[in-house]
Formats: sequence, C-alpha cells, structure tokens
Amino acid sequence: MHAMRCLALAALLWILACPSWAQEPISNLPRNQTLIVENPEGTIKNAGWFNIWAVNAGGQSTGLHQLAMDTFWYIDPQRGIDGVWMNSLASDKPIYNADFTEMTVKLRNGIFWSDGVEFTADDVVFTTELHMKTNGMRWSAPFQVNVASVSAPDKYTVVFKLKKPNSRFHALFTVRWNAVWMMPKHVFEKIADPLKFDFNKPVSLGAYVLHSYDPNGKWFIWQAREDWQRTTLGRYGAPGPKYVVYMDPGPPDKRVIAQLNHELDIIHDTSAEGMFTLAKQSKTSRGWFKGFPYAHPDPTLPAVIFNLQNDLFKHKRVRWALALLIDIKAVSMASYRGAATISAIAIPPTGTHTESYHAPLEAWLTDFELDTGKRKIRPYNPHIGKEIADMLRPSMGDQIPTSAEDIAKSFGRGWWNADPQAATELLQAASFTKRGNEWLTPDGKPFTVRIVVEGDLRPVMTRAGSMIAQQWRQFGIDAKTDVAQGTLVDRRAGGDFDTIISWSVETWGGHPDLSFFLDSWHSEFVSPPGKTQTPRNWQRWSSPALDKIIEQIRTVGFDDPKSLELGREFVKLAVQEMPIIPLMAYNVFTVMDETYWKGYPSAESDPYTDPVPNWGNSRVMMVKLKPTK
Amino acid sequence: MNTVPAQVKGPERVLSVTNLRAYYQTQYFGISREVRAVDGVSLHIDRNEIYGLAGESSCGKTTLIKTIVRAIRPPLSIVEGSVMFNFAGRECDIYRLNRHELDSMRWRRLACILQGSMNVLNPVRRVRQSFIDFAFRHIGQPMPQFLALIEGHLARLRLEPAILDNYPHELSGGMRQRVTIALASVCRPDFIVADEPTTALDVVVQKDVLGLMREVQREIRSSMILVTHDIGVHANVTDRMGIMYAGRLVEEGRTVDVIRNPRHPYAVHLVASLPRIGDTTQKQGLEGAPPNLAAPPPGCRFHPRCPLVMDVCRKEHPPLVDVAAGHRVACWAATQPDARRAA
Amino acid sequence: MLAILRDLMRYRPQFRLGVILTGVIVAFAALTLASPHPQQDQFVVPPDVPPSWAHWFGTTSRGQDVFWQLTFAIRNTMLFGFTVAILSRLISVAIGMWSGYKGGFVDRVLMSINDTFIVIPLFPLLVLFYFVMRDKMSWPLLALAMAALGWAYDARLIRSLALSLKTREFTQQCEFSGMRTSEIVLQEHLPYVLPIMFYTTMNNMNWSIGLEVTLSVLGFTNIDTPTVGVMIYWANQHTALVAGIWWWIFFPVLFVMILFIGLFLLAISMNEYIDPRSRLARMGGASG
Amino acid sequence: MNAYATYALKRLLQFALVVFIGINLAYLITHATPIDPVEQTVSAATAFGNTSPEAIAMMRKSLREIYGLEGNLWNQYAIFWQRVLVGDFGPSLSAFPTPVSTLIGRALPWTVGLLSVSTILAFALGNLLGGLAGYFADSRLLKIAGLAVMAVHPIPYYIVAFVVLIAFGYVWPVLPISGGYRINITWGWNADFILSVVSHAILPVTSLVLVGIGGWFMGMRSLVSNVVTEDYVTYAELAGVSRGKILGAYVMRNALVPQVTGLAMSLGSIFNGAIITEQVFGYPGIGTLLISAVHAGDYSLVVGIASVSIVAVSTAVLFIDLVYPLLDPRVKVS
Repeated sequence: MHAMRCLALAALLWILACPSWAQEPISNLPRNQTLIVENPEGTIKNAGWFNIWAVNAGGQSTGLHQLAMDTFWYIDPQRGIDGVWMNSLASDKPIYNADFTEMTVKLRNGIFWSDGVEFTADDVVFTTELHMKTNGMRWSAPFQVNVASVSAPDKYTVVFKLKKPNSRFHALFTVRWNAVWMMPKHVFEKIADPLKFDFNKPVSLGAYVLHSYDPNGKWFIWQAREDWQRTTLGRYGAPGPKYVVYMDPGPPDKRVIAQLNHELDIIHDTSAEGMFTLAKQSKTSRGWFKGFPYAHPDPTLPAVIFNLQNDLFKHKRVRWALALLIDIKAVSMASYRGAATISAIAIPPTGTHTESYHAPLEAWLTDFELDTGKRKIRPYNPHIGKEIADMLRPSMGDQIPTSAEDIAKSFGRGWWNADPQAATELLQAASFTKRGNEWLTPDGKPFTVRIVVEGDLRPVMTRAGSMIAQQWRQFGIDAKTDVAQGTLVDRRAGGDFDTIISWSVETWGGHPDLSFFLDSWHSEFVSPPGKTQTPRNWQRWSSPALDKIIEQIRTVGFDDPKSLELGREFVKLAVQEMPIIPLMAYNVFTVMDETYWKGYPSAESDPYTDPVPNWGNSRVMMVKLKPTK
Repeated sequence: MNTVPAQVKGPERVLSVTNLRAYYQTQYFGISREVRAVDGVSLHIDRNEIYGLAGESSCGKTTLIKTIVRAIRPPLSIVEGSVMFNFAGRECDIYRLNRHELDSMRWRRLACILQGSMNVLNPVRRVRQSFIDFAFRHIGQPMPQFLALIEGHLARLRLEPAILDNYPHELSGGMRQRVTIALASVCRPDFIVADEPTTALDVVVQKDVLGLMREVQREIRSSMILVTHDIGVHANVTDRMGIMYAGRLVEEGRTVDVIRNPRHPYAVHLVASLPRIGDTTQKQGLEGAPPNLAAPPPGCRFHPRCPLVMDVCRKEHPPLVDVAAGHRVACWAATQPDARRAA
Repeated sequence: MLAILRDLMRYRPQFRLGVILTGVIVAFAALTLASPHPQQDQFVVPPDVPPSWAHWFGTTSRGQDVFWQLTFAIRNTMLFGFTVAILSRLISVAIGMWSGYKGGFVDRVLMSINDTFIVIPLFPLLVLFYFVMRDKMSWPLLALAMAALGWAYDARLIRSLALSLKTREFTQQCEFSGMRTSEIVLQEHLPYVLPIMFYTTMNNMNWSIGLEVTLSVLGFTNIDTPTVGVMIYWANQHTALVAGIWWWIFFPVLFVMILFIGLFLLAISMNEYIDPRSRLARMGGASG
Repeated sequence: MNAYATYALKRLLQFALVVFIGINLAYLITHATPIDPVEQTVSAATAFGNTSPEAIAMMRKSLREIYGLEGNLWNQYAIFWQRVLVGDFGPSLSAFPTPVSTLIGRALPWTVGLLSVSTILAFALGNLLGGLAGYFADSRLLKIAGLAVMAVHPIPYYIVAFVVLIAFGYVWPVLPISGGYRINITWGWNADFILSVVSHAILPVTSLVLVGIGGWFMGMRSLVSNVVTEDYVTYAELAGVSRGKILGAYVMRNALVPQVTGLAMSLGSIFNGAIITEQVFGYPGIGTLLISAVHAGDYSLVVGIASVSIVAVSTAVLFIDLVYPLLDPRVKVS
C-alpha cells in the first residue's frame, strides 16, 4: 500500500521534474548556427552507409547528396540563383559534335575534395569507367548503354565518345533532384568491390562534411567545410548554417508539433491541414507562397493514369468520359483543401513551364472541340482556377490572390467542365450501356474501376483518389480505391492496375525540354501486358504519332527552340488522346521556420530554388540562408 | 454449576463456552439463507483434560471448533454467547482480544490440529520453514538452538529430523499428520484443539496417531478438545465427552458414564453403533437424516427421528439438565418421563 | 444459459453495466439505418465544423458528419469482431473438445501445436498477410485470417473443461447407458460449455477488434469501408490533432473504449459466474 | 531418468517445435508476398534521376544475380535453413549488402530493453496490487485502483499509446514523443545520455505498462481470493503467523505459481504490443525495423526479424518453463 503511494508520488515528481529540455531534441550544438531539416526518407536502416553509388543501400537525402555530392551541371526547378542553368563542376555547358556522338566537358579548376585532394578529370574518367565495368551500381546501366569510351586530354577536360547519337547525354550529369555524382578516385581505386564499400566517413565534394550521425538512422549532422571556397558553392559566398541536421521527425502531425516548438526549421512535407495550422499558430512559419496555397508546385504531375493495355480503356472516348466525370474543384478540395495548382495539360504548371506551355496553349484549349458521338462540345473551362479562388475566399479571406495572373500562378488556369451528359454520350458511343443506376461494359459486365493509391506515404494523392472514386461511383460506375502502400512501385511497374494516381510526367521545371520523361514514352519501351514496364510510361501508351515527336526531339539540341515546338505538339496529342488525366502539380507543403534563419526561397520575393529539401538542388539554400540573431 | 473433575486435579477451568450461537448468513444470487450451525452451546474444559465432541457429520462440531479458536470469517458470524479462556490464571474472552494479544496467545497457549491434514502445510514451503514460521517467535532462542530443539522434539515423537527438509507433498498422509501434531505441540501449548485428526487415515495409522496425541498431551499436560464422529476413539481417548446434534449439545458427561449409560435417544443410537464383545443384539439403524439447519424443525430438533417422540418434543426444545453428577442431557423423555404420561 | 443471464442481470452490477454499455453501442450502430449519407461519401457536409446542434459530433476535414460516420464505423467494427469471434470459436471448440475427449497422443499433438500458436507473435504475420492479399484484402478475409490465428488460447480453456467434464460421474453413467459421445456432448455438456463460450467470445471480440483498429490505423486494411480504425487513419491523414479537429479522434476513441469496457465487463462477470472457486471465494467474502 | 529431466526435455521439444513452425510460417508468408525487392531497388534508383529504358533492363538483370534471387523456391529454402542454423539471414535487400543480422543486432537491444522493463514493471505492479487487492478486499483505495487498471486493460495497445502520446506530447508537452534519445547526444554511460534515454522511454513504457498491468492485477486478485480460503492459510492464521508473512510466503507465493505460467503464455502478445508502441513513438527497435522492411519488400530482413522475434519469445518462454519447478516443487512429481 504505502509502497504504492510512494511509487505514484515518485512518478509524478519525475514527470514534473522533467523540464522542457525533455522535449528539446538536440544537445550541445549552437542552435542559432544549426539548421534542422526533415529528411523524408525517414529512419535510415543502415545509417553507417554513405556509398551513394551502390543502389538502395543507404540514405540519399540525408544531406549526403544535397551537401556532400557534386556533378557537372544543375538545372533549377525554379529561377535559380543566377539563371536556371548552373555550371557546377563543369565550367561551361556541354559541347556536342554535329551528330551528337561525342560530348566534351570543360571542368572548373580549384575544386578540392574535403580531404584536400584536388578534383580533376581523372575522377570523372574513374567514375565513368568504374560504372562501365561494374554491374549493379546506381548508374552502371546508363553508362554501359551510352558510353563507348571516355578520355581526359588534359587535367580539366573530359571527352565522352558515345555508342549512338544522343543529344541529351548531358542530362545524365545534370541535377534534377539528382544525377551521376562524381566519385573520389583516390578513395575508390583502393577498394576491391565498390558495391560492398560503405564509404564511411564520406569524403565530400560539397561545402559540408559529415559531423556525426545516429547509428539508428534518425539524424545526420553536417558541418560547413573550413575550405568552403574550394567548392563549387564557394563563388556564392560562405554557407550560412555552420551545422545542418537532417532528421526523421516522424509522421506529419509530429512534424507540425516540432516546428511549433521551433525544433524543425524545414518541414519537407505535411498535410494541407498541418500547413494551415502552422500558418495560423506560428508567426514565423512560411510556405513557398507567403499566403494560400503555401505549397511548392514540384515539376511532377499527379494524374489519373490509365492502364492502356486494359481493354476497358482502349477506347479514347471512355478515357474522356471518365475525365469529364471529374469535378476538379472537389478533387482540389479533397486533396489539398483547395491549395492545388491544377493543370489540364500533361505539363506541370510550375517553374518556367507556365510561360512555355500553359499560357501559349490557353487559346487552343479554349477552342478545342470534342466529339461525343452525338455532338461536338468544348470541354475546356478557362475560369476554373478563378472559381476555386472564389470558392475559397469566404473562408480564407484576403490570403486568396485576386489578380488573374496571381490566381493562375497559385491555383492554375482552367480545366475540363464536369459534364455527366457528355460522359454518358461518350460511353454510349463506346457501346457501354446503363442498366438502372449501373453502367455495363460492352460485354455486359458491370463497369468496375479500381484506383490504386499509395496510402499514407502520399496522403494528398490518396485523398484525391478516394474523391475521384466517389465521383465515378455517383455516376453509376463501380469505383473503389485500393491502397497499395509498399507494393505501389511493383504494381505500377507491373501494370497491375486499372487506373493509378501517380505521375508519369516529370520535367526539369526550370527548362522547357521534355526529354527527361518523354524519351521513355517511346513505344519501343512498352512491355507486353504483365511484364514489368520501364519507367516512366506507366500508362503503357504506344502511339506512332508520339513516337514521331520523340524521335524528332532526339535529333534537335537541348536549347533549340524547335524542341519547344515539339513539346507543344506532344501536349496537343496528349489532350486529344487523354492517355492520362492530368490533375495538378504535386504541391509539396514545405514549411520553413524563420525563427533562426531567413533567406528561404519564396514565390513572390526570391524564387531562387525549389525549397523542397530532399532535392539535390536545395543545396543553394545553404549559401542564401542567414541567421536571424 | 457443579462438575466432578476427571482427575484428582483441582477443577482449574481452561475453557468455558457459554450459550454460543454461530450462524452462517449467506446472500448469493438473491437466495439468502441462515444456517444455525451452532445454536446455544455451553461447555467447559478443565486443565489437563481431554474433552471429546461427537456427533454425525454436519452437526456443527467443526463450526463449534472454528468459533472456539476464533477462526471464523464471513459468512460465519457469532450471534450470541462468549468463549472464555483461562491461561496462567488470566481470564480472557477470545473475541475481546486485540490482534496483538491474539497472535501472542496463538500456538504458545492455543494450538490446533485440523481436519484434512493433506493441505494444512504450505505446499511450497519445506517443513522446517513451517516450524520456523509457527514456533520460532515463541521459543525465543537463536536459530541454531531452536532447530536443535525442533529436532529433539521430533525425535521424541519418533520422527526423522530428515523430514524437515521435505516438502509436504513428499510425505505420506500419516507422516503429515504426525508432523502437524509435532507442530502443534512444539510450543507446549495449554490447550490443543484437534478436529478429526485421524479421519483421513487408515486404521493402523489412526491408532498410532491417537497414541501419539495422548502421549503428547500427557507429556505437556495440556488440555485438549478432540472432535471426531468415531465413538470408539472417544471411548479410548477422552475423559469427558459431549454429543452434538443439529448444532446443539444433546448430552454431556464423563465418557464412561455417557458410553455406559447414554440417556438421549440419539446418544443411545450412537453408542449402540459401538461394537461390544459378546454383543449379539441386532443393531437397527436410525431412519431419517439430520435436519436442514437452515430450517430446523420446531421443538426438539431430533423429534422427527426420535423413537420416543412426544407432543412437547414437537413444541419446545428441551433444556440441558443434570441427570447425574456431571452428566447433562437435553431430552424431555429422559428428563421428565411424567410429561409423556401427561400426553 | 438464459437463466444464468437473467441471474447475472439481476445480481451482478458489473454485468448490468456491461449490458448497458454494449447496448448503447449496439443501438448507436443500429442508427446506420437512419443515416442520411452513404458511408463512403465525402464532402456531403461543410468540413471541420466543431460539435454543434446541427452536427452533434462535429464534421471531419473530409466533409463527413462524425456522428453518422461513427455509426457506420462502429457497426462495421463490431460486425468484424463478431465474425472473427464466431469463426475462431468454431475452431477452438472443435480442437479443444476433440483433444479433451480423445486425450493421449491426439491431445499431445494438438496441444503442442496449440501452444505454438499461443507463443508466436501474430502481429508480424498479420501485417505480412496483408501484403500478400493487398486489394483482395476485404474485411471478411482479414476476419478469416485472424480467426485462423486467434483460436489457440481458448482452445486450451475448452480442452480443460472437456477434460473435467469427461471425468464427471454423469458422463460415465451416460456412457454406460450407451449414449453416443456426440449425444453426451450435445445434451449433457453443452450447458457447461455455453457460458465459457460466451465468456471467450466477448474476450475474443475485444482481441480482434483491438487488432483490427491497430491494423487499419497503420493503413493495413481496406480504407474505403469506415471502421473505427479507418476513421482514426483518415484523421491522422489530415493531421486532425494538430489542426484542432479533436472531435474527429475523440469520439471514435471514446466509443470504441466504451465498447471494449462493455464487452470486457460482460466477460469477467460471466467468468466470475462460471468459476466455482471465485463463487466460493465470494461466499467466503474474500473478494471484492 | 529423473522427473525434472523428462520435464525439461518435454519443454525443449516444445521449444523446437514452436521455432520450427514459426520460422516456416514466416518464410512461406514472406515468399508469397508480391513485393519484388529488385523492382523496389530499381525504382529507388530511377525514381528521380533520368534513365533510359534498356539501361533499366540491364540493371534489373544484374541486381537479380547480386541478390541471389536465382534458383527455385526449394533450393532457396534449403539455403535459408542452412543460414538460419548459423544465425545468418544473408544480406538485407533494402540495405544491401549489410547483413540482416547486423541490422537486427542494432535494433534488438532497444526492443528487448523496452519489453523487459515494461513487462517486469507491469508483472510486478500488477501482481503486487492484485495480491493486496485480493487480500485486503475491503480497502477502498485498492478497489479504486482495481477499477482504474481494469478500465484500461481491455483497450488495445495502439489506442492507449496514442492517448498517452497526445496527453504528454501535445496537450501537456513535457516528454519527448519520438526517437530513443536526443540528437547529437554522445553515447556512453554519462548521466546526460542515460537521462535522455530514460526520458525518451517513459511514454512507451508507460503505455505498455498501462495495458499490461490489468491482466496480472485481475488474475492475481482472484487467485489470492481463492488461496486465502486454503487450509494452510487458515492454519497459519490460527498459528498467529504475522500478516506480512502470511501474505507474502503463503498467499502471494502460492498464487504466483499460475501467474508465471500466464506470463509465459502472454509473452507473444506482449511482443505485438511492443511493435505497435515502437511504431507510435518512433522508437528505434525491431518493430520500426520490421514495418520499414515490409514497406521496402525486403523479405530477407522480414524473415530475419520474424524468426529472431519468434526465437527470442520462445526462448523466454522456455526459460520461464525451466525455472518454473523452482517456484512450484510439486511439478517434479506431477
């Protein structure tokens, strides 16, 4: 009895005694010199592994590829510090010969590894040749496919001889999230098997070096290099944060709590509601947009992807019918609480794309006519972006922009009118029939559609998926979502789905070139049903017209205005065929806390980069950030 | 009241029970019952005397014992009456003692040998530990001497000291009972309560155990109350005896008197069940069963089974009155035969 | 059996409370019939409305009325628990009775398998099972899987009962009087088995519902059909807690707790009834 | 051959059986999963960067070789057992080429710590309280305590953990709600580290104890209320043996015997609780590792974890079974 009382008392005292340091997550680092960033990879299973060239072995966005890696070029998904194109290790743009069978790269000099060895052409040659002779390294395949030979005429020049013409070979070394990272020859040449080498502690080519890490993989701490001038970031000035912590703050709500307590400077992503909470409760938190919709539109395009090898969707009228059954406003509400940037075309409405594609094509879209089988309709409604804004204004007040152009930037422009009547006609034209309240396929079976979603790994898409399912259901189609969790990648690659909410369109963001995803849409790469489909043509769409466009793009230069024309061709084709139903940009609720740091990128004042911190490109933030105290 | 002591000792009273009523009052799933297990019993026991308590099972013997040693827990409760002990000249009502006094008295003065010796010993403790738990604090000697003393005691009772290291379940029934006796007598208590100590045992062992008890009692000159339904045992062991029927004492007196010349028809029946040398008379059993104590019959509780039942028996229950020196009976027929004539 | 229930109802406050709590929940679940919205639809009411007269339990960020959602959730959850309980009863009674009556070799084999299932940590297996089944993972299937894993503990209980019954006199009498084992079991022993069945059923429902909630919260079940777990899952998806939509979490948790405690009270009071020792103890006044 | 030896042998056989069945179950289920580690790896490699299709095909092929996924299920199975017997589960596929055993070795101490502390706490507290409640049946305080623990008992681990998390992590933020220790803490036996580990463990342990305690409490209480009516207790009381000794050496001591069997029986489900708790509190350990392994389709890791946990749990059970006779001398003869 007595013992019990004492125990209870003791417990209580202990809890009370626990000062708030109990929640204070970080010890003996000067907080005002430390930037704490969420690593969306979560907890890293084998934290002690830094050999990023071995596939899937350790963490990537633990700060490793943001702060310790480097390569020839970066293309910024936004405006960039001094332009979208950044020459990093290379001193200039790639130099191709006439028929794109040879690429020459001039290297910057005065760049040093963190252990004091200079970075030279030998490292490049070593990296290339190692990948060519070793199977199963992260970039072995592309090297082996493309490169005939590599040579270093002098210390600062590298020449790649290619097996076949390829005007986009440099893309392999151009960071869009990541790219081929350069290996330190002087470390790896001593290693027998590069696949079994943990590279701990890593020799860094970036402005930071590893300070310490959690053996259980919850946090990694990086420290600014003394000789930061001798790195490619050096020319932009000293890195602001002396220490950068990449950590796993747990599920979305824990992230919000952490930032409310100013223990997490950059949240990689959270739910819309979490974002709003921070906007309400924390003066110092801000998103990419200062106000609504806050989120950063990544150059990726969540869409309803059809499995075009499924007979149900062979007919483009069916695909169009399903598209016209979607009320994008409701989807935007369900997935992002309205904070979505919608797009009617298969191009992410982000970075420079809005000028290159969305604006110029607006007129064409408005006049676009669709034959329902009974009549011709103009499905495009250019005002939907504005309608979403108006719908939100009552609850969100003056956060909602008013100028047409601001609205277009944050909510997108137009989309397809929800038009059940037209959908009915289209389906009937595709010889679907309606019995009672239920639609039947041409062969008289109930029209069932499964929508594969990823689950809590990507909440917004799951939410969008279940909303679309509901809309189709209400029209009389037996639609269900199907949470794939960890199996999503297999099912997407295996074509094991009717429709899937995912993206098969990814772009540079800052550059109009589409080859980044489009090249892989060529019909030569479409696998037979059931066989694994290579990225990214998940819809398994094969169309001669498309192939023609792709083949032409391959033959014109990266910056050639012709390639932009071809890009627009593709957009129009995609609208007519509707192989995927584009929904919106993948808006990422990256939230930045200005308690300790200022100078984050932002849509209105300084869009110098994508703030989403697991992008290799996000490294430039380090030189822009300045302490507030 | 006047009693004639069994031995030539001064009549030093050790226990006197007066008009004791102990009832079981249960309330389970709505059915509430009151079982009058002990209903107005008075008796007394003198120093160095063995008092026997007889009667068929469920006549309240065991309950009486429980009440005497204050081993009652709900639903059994004392309704009326008192239990007085007199140890070393100090009179005390066992129900007035506080916990401390009680504990210091138990085993030092008042020890028990319980029915069902099978599990009166803690199954997970060695015999030695039981001895220590029970007796150590009373003996008041350092452990080695204490253990030596225990072994001596066991030896006197012809028990191997080795059994101290056994667990109860490793001993035979007889062994266990002998251990219990040793345990009960080790503190040389003034008063020993023995409740059916031999019931579970076979005849041979029984004899031997009884012998042992008698010995012990003689040696430590304690008083003892011995409960058993077996009249034979009483005949052999006890000085005085009482016969209980349906929660009441129906006859009491010197064992010789009671057995030679039982007055109460029930006693007569019990005694008749004793085998006697050269007895050829046909024994006729007693029909009927002891009454349900939850709803006892009015008047004399024996009357439904009584061969000489009279009206008065059905109406009021007979008091316990002396019929000879130290011989008391509760029976209308036995006490006032004229009542029969009146009927 | 009915008589027992009646007695319990009359004289055991725990049981009465249990009946009331469970009853409330069941009645609540029954309201699904009156629900104005189909269970899967979203944005049928304005989102994030705190509890009010219009929406007693408030509304979710998915534009669903928490009250009506919860009626469905509770109903589905209970249906689920019940199904698992029934299925696993079948197994455990079969196994328990069989090994109890057969005894000997059969008994030894069955019981060692049984113990294996008791010892093995089931949760990892269930998670794996989900990944094998994926979209084919309807709740009946999950129920089946859990039934297949959740029978062991009670099978032991029932076996020991069977053992004791087997040794009772009346069993032998029946055998002598030439009744077939099946008859004996059905006519003579069922009355003893039923209360235990009831008891284990309640417990098993608690167990299975508990696991279901856990699995769905982690997203390892079909998230289209609302269950209590699925509701919490969606609430987490919308970070309802930090967003201050506490009612979205509070009411499901509250109601499922009531359900658990209700079932549990039913179980223990019944157990008290069937356990002769505890009855004796109660008469001895030793237990509260 | 003496009784204890036969008893011990029986237990050992049972142990072997459990392990065998358990590990096979794990192996079969995991190999039935549709998740293909190679696809996982490929998509991890190509998720963001740009890669030409024929390159992918090539990568897929070489990965198959490296991961040793060639060969049919049967000889994979044979190899598997050869490895298990020497405690080697091969390389993890989602953390290639790190051996599974290394990953588990890193996580296991945390789970074992969390489990043993909370189990012991729950068992001790539950039995103590329950014993007292059974013995002092009319103490109001104990009655209330009883009601409290019984109210929490039936609620599943997740809910309890979740509520605890909200209460102390959000509503009244006094304790850390994620991780096992603070960032950048220096490992070692210094006060700072220990304090940090302890404070991080409080919430997980609390939630586990809260759930666990009720069962022991009720079991003990009813057992005690039966034991007090046993003759040997009455007898000891008649002998005026001190209350404390009766409660400890007579009542609780005897009631504890079945409770220990209960402990052995329930270790499995306690382990489930640990997995969930770790998940909720982002606590380093087997549970978190298992979930992430499942997500990554790393079945060599999953099989490893499942097997290790099965072996661990059944070893604990075996241990309890083997010391059991010390607790109950009667076992030897029965």
